[in-house]
Amino acid sequence: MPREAEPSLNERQFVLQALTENLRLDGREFDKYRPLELTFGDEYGVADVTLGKTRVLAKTSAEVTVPYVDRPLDGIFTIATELSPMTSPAFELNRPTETEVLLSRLIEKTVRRSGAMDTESLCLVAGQKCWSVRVDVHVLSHDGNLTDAACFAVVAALRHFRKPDTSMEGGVLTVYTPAEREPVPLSWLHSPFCVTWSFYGEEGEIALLDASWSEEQIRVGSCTISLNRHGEICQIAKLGGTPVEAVALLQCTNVALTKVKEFSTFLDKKLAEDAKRRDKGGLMAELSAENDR
Amino acid sequence: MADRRRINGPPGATIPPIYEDASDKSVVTRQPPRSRPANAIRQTYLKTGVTPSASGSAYLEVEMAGKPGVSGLKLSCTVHGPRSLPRSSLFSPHIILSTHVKFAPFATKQRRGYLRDPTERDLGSHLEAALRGAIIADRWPKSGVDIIVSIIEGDQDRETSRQQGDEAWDMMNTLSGCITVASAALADAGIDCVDTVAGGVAALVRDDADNGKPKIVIDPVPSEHDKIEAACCVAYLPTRDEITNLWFKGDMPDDDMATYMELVQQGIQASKHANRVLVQCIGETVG
Amino acid sequence: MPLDTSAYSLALLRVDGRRWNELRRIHAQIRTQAAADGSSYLEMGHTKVMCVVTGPSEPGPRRGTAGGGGGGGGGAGGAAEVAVSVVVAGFSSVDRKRRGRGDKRTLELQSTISNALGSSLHTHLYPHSTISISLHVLSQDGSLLAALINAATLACVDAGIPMTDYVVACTAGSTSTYAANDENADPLLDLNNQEEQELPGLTVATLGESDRVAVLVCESRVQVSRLEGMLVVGVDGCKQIREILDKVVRDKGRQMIQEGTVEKGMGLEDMDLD
Amino acid sequence: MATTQQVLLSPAELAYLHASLSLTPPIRPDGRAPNLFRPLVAETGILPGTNGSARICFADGTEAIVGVKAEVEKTRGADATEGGEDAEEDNNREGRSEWVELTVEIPGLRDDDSGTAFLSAMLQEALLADGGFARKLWINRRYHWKLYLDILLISPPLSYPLPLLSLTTHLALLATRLPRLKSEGDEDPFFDDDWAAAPYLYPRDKKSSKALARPPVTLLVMAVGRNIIFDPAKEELAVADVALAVSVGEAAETDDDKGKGKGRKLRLLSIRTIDPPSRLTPPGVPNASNAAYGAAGATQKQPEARMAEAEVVEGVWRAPRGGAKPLVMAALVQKALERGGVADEVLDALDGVDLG
Amino acid sequence: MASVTIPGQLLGPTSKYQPGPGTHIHQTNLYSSLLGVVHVSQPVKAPGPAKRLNKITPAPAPAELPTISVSRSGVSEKREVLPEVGNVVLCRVVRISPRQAVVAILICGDTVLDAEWQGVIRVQDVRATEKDRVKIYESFRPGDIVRAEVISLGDQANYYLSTAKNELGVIMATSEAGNTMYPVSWKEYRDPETGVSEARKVAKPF
Repeated sequence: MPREAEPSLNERQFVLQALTENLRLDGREFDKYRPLELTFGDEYGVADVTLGKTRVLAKTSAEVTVPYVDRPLDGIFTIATELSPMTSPAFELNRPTETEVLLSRLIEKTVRRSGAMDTESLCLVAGQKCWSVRVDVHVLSHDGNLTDAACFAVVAALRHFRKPDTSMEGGVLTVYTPAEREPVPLSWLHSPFCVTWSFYGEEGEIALLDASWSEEQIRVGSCTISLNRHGEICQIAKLGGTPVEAVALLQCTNVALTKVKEFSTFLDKKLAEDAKRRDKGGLMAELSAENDR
Repeated sequence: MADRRRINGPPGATIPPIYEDASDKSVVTRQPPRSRPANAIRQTYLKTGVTPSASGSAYLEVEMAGKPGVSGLKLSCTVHGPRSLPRSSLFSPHIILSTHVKFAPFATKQRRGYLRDPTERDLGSHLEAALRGAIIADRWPKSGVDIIVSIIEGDQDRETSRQQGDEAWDMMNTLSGCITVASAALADAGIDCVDTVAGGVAALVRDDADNGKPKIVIDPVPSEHDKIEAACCVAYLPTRDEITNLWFKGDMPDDDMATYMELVQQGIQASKHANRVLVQCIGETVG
Repeated sequence: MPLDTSAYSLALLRVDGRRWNELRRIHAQIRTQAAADGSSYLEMGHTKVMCVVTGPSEPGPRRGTAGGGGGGGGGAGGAAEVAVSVVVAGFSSVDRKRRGRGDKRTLELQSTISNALGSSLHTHLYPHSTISISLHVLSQDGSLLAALINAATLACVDAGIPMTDYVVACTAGSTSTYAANDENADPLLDLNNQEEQELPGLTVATLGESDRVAVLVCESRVQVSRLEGMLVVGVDGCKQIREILDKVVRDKGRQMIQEGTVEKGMGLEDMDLD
Repeated sequence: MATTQQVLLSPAELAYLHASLSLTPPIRPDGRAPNLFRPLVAETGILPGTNGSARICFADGTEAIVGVKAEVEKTRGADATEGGEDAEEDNNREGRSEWVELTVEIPGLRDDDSGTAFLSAMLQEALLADGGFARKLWINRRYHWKLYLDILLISPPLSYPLPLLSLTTHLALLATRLPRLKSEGDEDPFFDDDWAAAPYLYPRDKKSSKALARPPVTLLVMAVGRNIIFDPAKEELAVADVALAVSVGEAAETDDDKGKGKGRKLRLLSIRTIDPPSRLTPPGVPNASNAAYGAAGATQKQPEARMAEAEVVEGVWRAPRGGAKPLVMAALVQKALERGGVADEVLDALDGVDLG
Repeated sequence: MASVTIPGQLLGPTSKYQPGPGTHIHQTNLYSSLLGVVHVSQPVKAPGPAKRLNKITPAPAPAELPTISVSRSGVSEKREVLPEVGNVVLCRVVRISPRQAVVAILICGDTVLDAEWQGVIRVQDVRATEKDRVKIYESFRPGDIVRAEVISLGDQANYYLSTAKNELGVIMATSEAGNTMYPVSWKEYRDPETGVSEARKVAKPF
């Protein structure tokens, strides 16, 4: 298995020295994100997120299946992450690396376990039919901070997604095509986002937001905090690494909250723009049709 | 472990309905009792060199019980190697043998998955033990050989119901077939062996027709008998008179060593029968 | 079965009769197994785990298969690799549920323990080697990660691997559920399974007696304002647990000296063994 | 594969071991008699959350824990009316092998390792051999107990763990209790909450609280030369000519058996050949063909001498080839089944364990 | 005498024959270990070119016995041969480093191998004299075809080869310009078109 090249001692020293002098390689401030961009696909439920050179694509799909026996009233909601060799030669297909497992667990805990989506609303016929919503996360380019980018992409894709409308009449379930009825959005409860801190120094006293790949490779620890804009923690994961003062972690959480609020506004804005773009086309078409008559 | 590489069918499979023949109640879906003598094996067909791309290969068919001319068990075996070991493995003064036994998904009444299940792994271990004794491993240092047996059709009659016949007893017949076919393929591949190993099965059965008196038969077919008390599968080297693998299962009191000995002896007999087929087959390969 | 939390506000007692800042009974043993380099057995209430440490030893030929990952760069770098494997026994929970070794939750546990201990163990002393920690969960009743970390620490002490300090962990929670949105909720220490299911909680691991947090895992939804309270209680709990673990180690050491298994060294006079 | 890791012994060590084990009587590296088991420490009932559990620690430090858990399960295809009258009921108590699920967990090995599959298949086979075990799990015509046996090897696999796992499983099953059934007939079952009233899976004598029947034990037996050695350690297995795993159960004593000498009446339940690691050991080089010992002339002329066939030279290790004579195998089995022999001793020793 | 044998077939007592390839000894008899045709070669013929094919026991019996062997030749050409110590092999250079050249062994003796086996020629095994002045890049280049002798089974992955004999070394080489070159001296190959010479450990042509 090819391994990711490790940074040399010189590189390591250089980055660390710069950090102690309050400088980052790309000149950002410690608590600044790289430019975040979000584009939606032509289809519903496709979100393409770039964060600096990191790029993640999330695609949502839905199908009708049988619910799990032990949860007859819930729909099925799965998030699949794929780190292909395209991202880095260290990743292999069909053999999840530790990075991939941790990433998928984090997204899972942030979005699914925090109850961001109302899975009961996916149920069609109790115990027999339900929607299975699946988000596939593809990492297209890896330049650090996959977690935040991937999580943002998943939330954006899910909120953008529209599932076909259905109706139940006398025990007959009908699924309408988009031509018949306008698809409906998922029942969404809150939007959680991840904010990842990277720690440096002997005691982890230097904390950075949105570390790039070269910064990530030399960090001594990290902490991912997931929050929504209402100030609710969905998940915190500091999985080992150099111990950090408890007080510092509390500060990180507070800063994270302001970042999450920014993300939330940004996503709302983008969703609104996209809705407008689509709606304009739709309305115009309808109007022109009426004019013809 | 879940099969992640394929799109599998839905987990809750449906069972096809089995219709009872209303006209004839007396015919229970039961096979006729064993018609061949207790010391005869079923007709066997063996051929080597069936897979051109492999170093060695063989194909085995065993006639279905009670239906002459219809084949039941169908096995195909390919041998790849000797070839160099992967870089990560350690130095070995011997050939590294790896055996894989895999049922085709359609081989048995119950559909099998594509991933090897514990039964298949277990059979693989038995086969490895049987062959390890037969090959001269130090002739091929630093190399590996893969022996892959595919069970194309299991030894089960479609017409017997599922309740009848415990799969556990079927496995012994399958294993003995695997040993014979792998032995032929090894000879075809030109890997040094001390002898031609072949598998044989003998069982202690109890039939109502014989007033429940136990008797020993070779190459037993579980559905032909009312109850199998014990069975054993041996892998036997005829010229050396040695056993490389012995698998016994059943229930036998300790003061009945004579029956046990007889059972193993009959297993060896069955193996000798299979060996005759094997010798003839590989002899033809050269001629 | 929903947890009846209403009783708490009346008597200030939890379902199992503990007060808010009370730990469950902790029973620990080290050197439980003769064949291993280091071993331990730990009970936190009804959560029971066993740990066996092998190494530092030459890395095996099949590295990286059992997961675990390297704390500090892996065996290839200048430091030992800490390979952790967690086996959750099928009979450990109330309903039997089998987890394969590829289970993501188990992999996450393994990676967390490996990284947490990797930061405290002096792995740089053993380059090109592997310290393998094998953990068995025999019974689960909440605070699993905390129990695993504590057991692994004890076994590493037994194995004689130099470390900065104990890595000790415990859980903390909050009395009312998330939905109750009760701003005055009290923090709780050391959650059992029932509390873990119903109430927000987190797992904290600290380095010895300091306030420095090595592991902080929160998997439930909770208001930011409640985090501080929970964290403080958790860190305090870790200090209590450190005392308990320390006593276990010292008792065992004293016993071994008395039995003559090890000689009482010169430096030991300085330690307050008596 | 079947026998843990590779053996790290030199050809000279192997030759020495083989020679000392072939003596009469054999000299074992740990000084045991040929039919002596390793000393062990055992306890049961260590896990209150299970229906039965046991832990065994061998003197060499290997340790295993077994937990047994039972769950009520609906019998498949049970609604079809079969059987008929209640009078016949007892005869219709058919057990099914799928009611027992057995998993073996060995540190350092993958779940789907074939060695692990082989071990668990072997233990399960012995347990189910007589069909009587599955019958114990019958509740009524619609329900049965599903028994899960989780076998954990705690320590690294220092020796072939089969005897350890088998003995631990034996003890755990002896200690297993199922809640007392309060419902009657084929209604949905409900059980007595009183654990003290729960009957044992293997019923016991009221007075002596000794088990009346017992689960099987699997013994590891190997042959070196003409000697038969029980419970071999890893080093001994490395020079084995043949190794067998023999599962032995205890038969109910009938009156006419009483006179037949002392010891228990045993039953043979299963035999499997264990692929001995000796076949993978490096061969030694005789002095005659070793360039370092003055055999220069011969070796230089034929450098490929390594590949050549050589006759067996006394004292030079060569990995065994071929199998074992049927008579040798029979002798191994007979020895294991001997009345008052090793199996008996093991069962007696396990009898002494307090089943609390 | 060309009779077909199968593994385990008795060939004769060890007092009458010496074991060759494809046979093994069990107790005091020789048995076949392969499916193939029996050859008996008389000791007179044993030395000479046939030597490489036959494996003769290290300590020959006082009276030279005929060697009996079983081979598949005439049956099919599939029989694989492993490189053995002392074999002369042909191999292609895969990559070079200052310490060694990694090669893929293609032909062993007269047999084309089915599988590719990896070998290395270490810098000290390139030539017999002035070993300390050998430079790998002046001896081999990737793509060269080399005749070499197997000196050891080596470690887990590689056979160790040597070219420390006159008749061993590069037998086919391609220039940097891409043309097949011809040897001009014991250490040089020349490109017929550009006329540039390149350094190699050249095998002495027969």
